[in-house]
Amino acid sequence: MNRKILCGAGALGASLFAAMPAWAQDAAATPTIDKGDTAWMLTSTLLVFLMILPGLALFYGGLARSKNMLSVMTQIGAAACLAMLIWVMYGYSMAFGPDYTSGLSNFISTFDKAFLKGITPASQAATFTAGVEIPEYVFVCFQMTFAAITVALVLGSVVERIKFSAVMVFAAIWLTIVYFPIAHMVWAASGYFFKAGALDFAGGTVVHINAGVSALVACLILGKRIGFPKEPMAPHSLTLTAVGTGLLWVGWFGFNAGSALEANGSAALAMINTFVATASGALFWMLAERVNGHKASALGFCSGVIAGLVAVTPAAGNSGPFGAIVLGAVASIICFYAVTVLKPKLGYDDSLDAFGIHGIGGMIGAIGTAIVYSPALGGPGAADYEIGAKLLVQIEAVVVTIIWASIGTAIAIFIAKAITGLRVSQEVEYEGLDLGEHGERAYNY
Amino acid sequence: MNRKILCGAGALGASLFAAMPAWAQDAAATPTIDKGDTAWMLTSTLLVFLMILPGLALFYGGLARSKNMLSVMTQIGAAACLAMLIWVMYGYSMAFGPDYTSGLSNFISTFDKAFLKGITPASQAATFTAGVEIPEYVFVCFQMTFAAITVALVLGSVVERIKFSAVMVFAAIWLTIVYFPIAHMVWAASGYFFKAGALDFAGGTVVHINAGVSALVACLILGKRIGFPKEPMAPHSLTLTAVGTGLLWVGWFGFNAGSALEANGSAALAMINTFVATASGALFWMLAERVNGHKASALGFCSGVIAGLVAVTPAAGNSGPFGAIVLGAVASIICFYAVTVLKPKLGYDDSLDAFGIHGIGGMIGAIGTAIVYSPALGGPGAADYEIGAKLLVQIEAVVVTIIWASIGTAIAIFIAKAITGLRVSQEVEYEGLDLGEHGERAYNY
Amino acid sequence: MNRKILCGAGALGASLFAAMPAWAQDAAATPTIDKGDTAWMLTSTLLVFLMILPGLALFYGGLARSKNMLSVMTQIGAAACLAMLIWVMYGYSMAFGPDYTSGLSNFISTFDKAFLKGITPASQAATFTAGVEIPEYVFVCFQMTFAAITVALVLGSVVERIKFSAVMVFAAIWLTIVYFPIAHMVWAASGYFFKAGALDFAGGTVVHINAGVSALVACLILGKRIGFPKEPMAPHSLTLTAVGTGLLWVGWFGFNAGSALEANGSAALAMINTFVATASGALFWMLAERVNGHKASALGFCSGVIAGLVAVTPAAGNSGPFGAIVLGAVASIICFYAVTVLKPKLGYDDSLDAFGIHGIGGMIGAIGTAIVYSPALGGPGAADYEIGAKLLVQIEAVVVTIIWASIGTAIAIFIAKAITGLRVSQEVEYEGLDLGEHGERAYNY
Amino acid sequence: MKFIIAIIKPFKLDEVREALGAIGVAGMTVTEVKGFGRQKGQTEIYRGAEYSTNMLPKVKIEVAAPDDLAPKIVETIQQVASTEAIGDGKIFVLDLASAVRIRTGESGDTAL
Amino acid sequence: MKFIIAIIKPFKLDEVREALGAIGVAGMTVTEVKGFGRQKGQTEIYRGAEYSTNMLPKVKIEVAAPDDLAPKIVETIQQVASTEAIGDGKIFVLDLASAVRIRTGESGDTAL
Amino acid sequence: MKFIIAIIKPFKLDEVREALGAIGVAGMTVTEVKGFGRQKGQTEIYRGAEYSTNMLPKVKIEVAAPDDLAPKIVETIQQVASTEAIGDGKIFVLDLASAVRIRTGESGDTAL
Ligand SMILES: Nc1ncnc2c1ncn2[C@@H]1O[C@H](COP(=O)(O)OP(=O)(O)O)[C@@H](O)[C@H]1O
Ligand SMILES: Nc1ncnc2c1ncn2[C@@H]1O[C@H](COP(=O)(O)OP(=O)(O)O)[C@@H](O)[C@H]1O
Ligand SMILES: Nc1ncnc2c1ncn2[C@@H]1O[C@H](COP(=O)(O)OP(=O)(O)O)[C@@H](O)[C@H]1O
Repeated sequence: MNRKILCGAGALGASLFAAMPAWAQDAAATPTIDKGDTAWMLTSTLLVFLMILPGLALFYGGLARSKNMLSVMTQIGAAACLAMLIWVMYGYSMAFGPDYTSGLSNFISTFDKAFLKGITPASQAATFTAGVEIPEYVFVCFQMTFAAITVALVLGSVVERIKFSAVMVFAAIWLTIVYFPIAHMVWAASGYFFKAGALDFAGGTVVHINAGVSALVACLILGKRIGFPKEPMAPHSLTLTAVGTGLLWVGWFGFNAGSALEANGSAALAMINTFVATASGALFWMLAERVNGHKASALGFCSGVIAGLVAVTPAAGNSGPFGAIVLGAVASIICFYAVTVLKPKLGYDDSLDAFGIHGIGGMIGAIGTAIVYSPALGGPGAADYEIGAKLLVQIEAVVVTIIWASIGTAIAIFIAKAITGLRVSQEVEYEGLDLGEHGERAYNY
Repeated sequence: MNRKILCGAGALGASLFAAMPAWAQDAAATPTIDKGDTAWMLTSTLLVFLMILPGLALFYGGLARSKNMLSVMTQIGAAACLAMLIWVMYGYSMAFGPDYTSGLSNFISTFDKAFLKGITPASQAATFTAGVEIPEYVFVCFQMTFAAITVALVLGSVVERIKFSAVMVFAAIWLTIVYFPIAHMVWAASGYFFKAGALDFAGGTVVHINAGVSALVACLILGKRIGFPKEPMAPHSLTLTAVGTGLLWVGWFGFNAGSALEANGSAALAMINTFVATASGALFWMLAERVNGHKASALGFCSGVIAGLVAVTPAAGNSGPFGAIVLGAVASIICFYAVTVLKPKLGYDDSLDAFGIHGIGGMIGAIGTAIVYSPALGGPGAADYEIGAKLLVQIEAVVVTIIWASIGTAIAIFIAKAITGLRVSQEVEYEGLDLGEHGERAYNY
Repeated sequence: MNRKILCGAGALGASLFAAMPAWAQDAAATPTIDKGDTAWMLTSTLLVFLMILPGLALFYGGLARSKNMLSVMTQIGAAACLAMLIWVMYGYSMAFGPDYTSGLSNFISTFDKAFLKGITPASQAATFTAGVEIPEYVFVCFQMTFAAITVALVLGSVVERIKFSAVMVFAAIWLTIVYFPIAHMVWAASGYFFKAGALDFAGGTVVHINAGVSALVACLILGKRIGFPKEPMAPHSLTLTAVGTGLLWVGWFGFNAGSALEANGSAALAMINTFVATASGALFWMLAERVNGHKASALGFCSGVIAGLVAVTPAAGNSGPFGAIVLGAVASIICFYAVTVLKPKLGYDDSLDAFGIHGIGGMIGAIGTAIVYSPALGGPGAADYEIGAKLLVQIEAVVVTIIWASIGTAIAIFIAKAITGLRVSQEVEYEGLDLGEHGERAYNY
Repeated sequence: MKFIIAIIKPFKLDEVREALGAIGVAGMTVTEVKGFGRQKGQTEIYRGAEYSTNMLPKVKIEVAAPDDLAPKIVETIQQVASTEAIGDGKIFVLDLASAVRIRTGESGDTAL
Repeated sequence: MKFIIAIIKPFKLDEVREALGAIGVAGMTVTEVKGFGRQKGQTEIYRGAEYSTNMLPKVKIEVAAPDDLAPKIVETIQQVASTEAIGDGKIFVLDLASAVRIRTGESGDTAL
Repeated sequence: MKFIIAIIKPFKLDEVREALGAIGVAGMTVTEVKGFGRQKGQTEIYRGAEYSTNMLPKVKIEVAAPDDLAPKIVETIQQVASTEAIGDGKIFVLDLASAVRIRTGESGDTAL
């Protein structure tokens, strides 16, 4: 608990300022735990978790062809499980453990809390409010679900052809060299971006840009699915995708409102923003379809929901509701073009558009947050807030994340290739990964 | 915050009396926020939201034919999104904003809080207990989900033939002229029914009677589906309907127990009633089937669950558990006859029985609440409670709501017709609205 | 409220010691209710409930053949509803009502709280911490969901051939003579196992061993499905099974972390253990498949998740995270052999492996808890904790439960047989219970 | 005997079945198929990927019938299933060498 | 050569396939179909709407076979698939003009 | 006229359809079927229960064609659908007695 409060000054405005806990060291009184906060954070943790196994598995799985359904779900589930085990072994310590005294502290923490050393049910973790803490195990769990879903998101670009074993190797390496460092940089008080004042309420950079860019790099190295883009590869069940969309939206409130770390007005602001930015994203994607001469589609609705959610993630507690609505709309429209115009032009095969939606949407969100944060636009920034300066900080964080994630992903994928061969045989790809990799069929009606 | 406490007298009995917040003006001490209440209300908001996108979309969608599945889900999702945006623009202010000084205050509030003017993360909203408040954003979100699900419920009678664009126009108008006024009348301290002492714990009148009656009027104007009732139109996936039923039940606790606005004994009472009334409704529908010479069916189970939930909504905190059990049973049996005997006789095509279950069940619930509220029957009413007087109040609320909703719906539907044409072409109806309206298929196995 | 605090001594260690509330009689100050605890327990109740209707219904239903899908879902749903009604009628009183003065208090409570007599929104129930209570209605609801899911779990071994009416009769009797007594013995302060110091944090014995053993006995009496094991009976939708798995996992946190009865560090410990033991169970089942020359399968993943969850249930707040990881792995591997090697050898037809996973996994968990509880292994036991002594206590509880459940199930099944005939006709079994018993098809694509 | 195969629009199935029942056809077998022909299908678009497969859902009816009833069957199907819109489908008639009722082992016309 | 089409009850498929394998049938093609005939279907009721479609799930087996093996195949199917209950199904035999194995281009009996 | 039935591997469907279009086949009907033959299926295991059904997903194409076009069709399918791996499927040709277009009532070659 050797970190300084960075932003404990004013009451609410300031508590919204930073995106992760300022550990209370100097607080005069012993910090107390409010069971209301604990209750909300336990709930938020589960909400984020809900996003993974039924949520993302259905969203992604429904978009895949039925012969690969189980493969998608199992890859997501098993990668998430692996992430949890790695998290308690050394991930938590790497991201949120005690600081190095050297400059390394900008990038990772020490391994002193590896295997959760020293943590008991009585350990506490700070929130943004001086004197208010939550049980550390809750914080460990909450952050664990973030690590788990982020690695699962990456898989969206490589499913339907990557080997299960390759996923497992990739996940372990990628978490270690990409996710833990970036989480530290953005959210830990000693982290590079955190110190630079980058705004990332709930993980726009750490989760979405990170996952989206990694997904792009991974699918470029892996190569296209056989038959892409000539052969029709229609989603096998948009019904399931829509269910997944709904569950992702519900769970995302744990992500965004949970990132307040307290059950307070800031969490409520994050919640309302997560409602309206998303609603706006959904409707504007459908509108973009109409404007471009197509029918407003169900998949468009779902895609707009996700684009809105992604964009509002860094802005959740850093925007007013109407800033959030605009942000959701803009992100949705740009993602629409990224997915329907840019992708076909560039010709890469990001199977489920992990880059087109999480990557692009995350960038719009990260940069847009600097704008909607302004009090002139209804945001919670201080009166003397300068958009320009913050914009530079945000862009720097985005660019560094892109570079870091690209290099890290390339390394992780090449190691996975060396160990496992990376890609299933052509025969298995034709027949489907469900039978070829798992020996099962998803459906036996 | 210019409203008087209406019912702050006794401790618990009184706090159960009314169904919405009495804004604390005169409280001596500054009202405080308990984070436990905030945590529960954040959670409750999400539970209600869960009812919409996966919940209702699956419940209704499973009952539709597979060629219309996406259309049902998209109409529900997009109408809910539109409702959210309208809510933050002017809906919240119309329903719960500052009062008019004229008699208009019986029906709507002023637009002074339009665009959530003046609301910050520090704003507070009252609960039923003097001195206890919750963050206003939480209250805004909680009530927003009610508006969103109510308009989605109406669609149950018109799916499989109404245009997507017509749904959007209808939703915007209907919310404005039907939902916001009735929500104000029932739940705002200055509202007509509220002042008359009508009991509606969680929205039996506002949500269910309102939606059910509107659904009936809408489908009468729209006309029957081609082939109805001769052609078989079996539910395409009762599995999904059952999943939706389960999610609706789970989410309904946010609706009912959340309407206590605090994490207290009243919420707990609402919760247990929502369990047992529903269990009773489910089993009694199946029993009604058996008594009528049919097999006890899965759809009967699901229908009974919904009927029980609808009936217990106004009574949730206004009944003892055994009153709730009886209420659930009675509502379920009457809805059974409404749907299986009355509807075929009258011959209207309420595709998914929005009227037969929400409308009829809502009326039974609203009227029955006056009865089960009696302490003689284990209800929380005061010792001198008079069933007869309250019955009249409840019936008045029901009748006014029926009339208001009917007229408002007719207006909204006719405007939607003028603008969009209302109904898809015969060709699209044959082929399915998924392809015709959205250019997609739900399933590509 | 006539029970003594059994274990209020130390702060945390002791509060983790027992698995159910020590009713505060002697506490000097009046016990207070923290709304944060209430919020968490309301949420936990819903999480457990989520496990039943969408959760278990999907998990089991997906494993069944499509012709029996609705039958599985309806049997689960209706049995759970019946359990709720019986619970408020006399089940709660039998398990947690006021004590008998005779030795009978070891096995059941009096019927003095039948029909929830005397319980109001103001009634309180104790937690593990002296002076901290929750609304009694919350406790009634929370425990109600345990009863409901346990009887539903039993059905896993008998679906696809048992009559719906037989399920209802069986459920009523089984709850009365098996579940309520065992719940009392393990969790009530006057209960036999509780007094002996048996560790069962969240119901490993009461729920899983109990359900698993009963399932085995029930399917032995009922007999095999026609065609078993020769005819292929592949799961009709592993997709749905995976969704059910995810929902079960999410809901299980209500089960395990909710069993702390407070939103505190103990709940957080239970939560992290429930994450990692399960992740470990999932991956180790897939590993066991590979080691045995098969492909790592999606159903293996799901089975491992459940095995891990079952095993960690008694240990949730009684273990450190790494003890939980080992426990999950061991249980998963042993269940793998039970299901894939032992069952075919013995030749019984436990349709969905309720015994192989819940029974066996529950036993490993119950016995393993005595081991991982040791502080030497990172568990929360006191410094002078003796594994050997506790092992004996745990084994005694397991053995007694096995015997009690077996006899009780046999009685319940034979009564159900006498009244209803127990098994559907051969014709209905061929054609499917959906059509034969409920007059519906699950799917009409 | 003849073996008649008709490809029709799905929503015409009930009408055709009733009409055939009315002229004395006691049984038939129905399969869901996809048809490819002059009728153009809807274009489906998923996130910008356009598929216009021209594969439309159709229903295939198979009826085995005595020689004398066959022309009447063909005529009935043609009339009832026609909407006069493109894509109404086809009727194919093949010679049927023999027919057996599994339950009884009967063969020939009486098996139908 | 003959082209044999059998409509049977779904749960008989495995038995029939094994029996045909035993008499030397190396391949067949199976389709899920709905059958309409004398056998009455279950009545389905959804919220009071009764559907008694009489359309029952059946399985269609198609086997191409040399002329000499055909009678044996018909006999085998008839015996194995019979439950002596209504709805057991039918066997139809058509003349097969020619057969080709795609992999090799072989034709005639050797293609089967 | 001929009635041509081809059983092919599912992923070959698009290619075959295009090739047939190129030689002037205007329509066809496609059914999802399960094939049983020399090709061995994947073994599926569910919690220890092994099913190696040898039933593989295939696609059945049915094309009615004038006599003169039939050989060309058979040849085209054989060439395009062949992967030279076991399980590529079969082509069966039956005589077609008559054909009717439902929309117009036309019959014979012009109906196709
Ligand atoms: N030569 C053919 N062989 C087999 N089936 C055919 C053939 N031509 C058409 N069909 C079937 O008949 C259906 C209708 O044919 P189409 O050409 O679209 O319209 P129409 O029959 O009105 O001319 C097709 O969808 C297909 O299933
Ligand atoms: N004339 C027919 N043409 C084609 N299929 C038929 C015909 N008659 C019956 N079938 C098929 O055979 C099945 C069984 O026929 P059904 O009359 O019910 O019993 P049975 O064969 O025992 O007399 C039907 O479900 C249908 O699929
Ligand atoms: N005698 C037959 N009658 C009908 N269909 C057959 C027959 N033999 C094979 N088939 C079909 O052809 C498919 C391929 O046959 P198979 O023996 O596996 O390979 P190949 O055609 O390369 O020899 C089978 O899956 C089946 O659908």
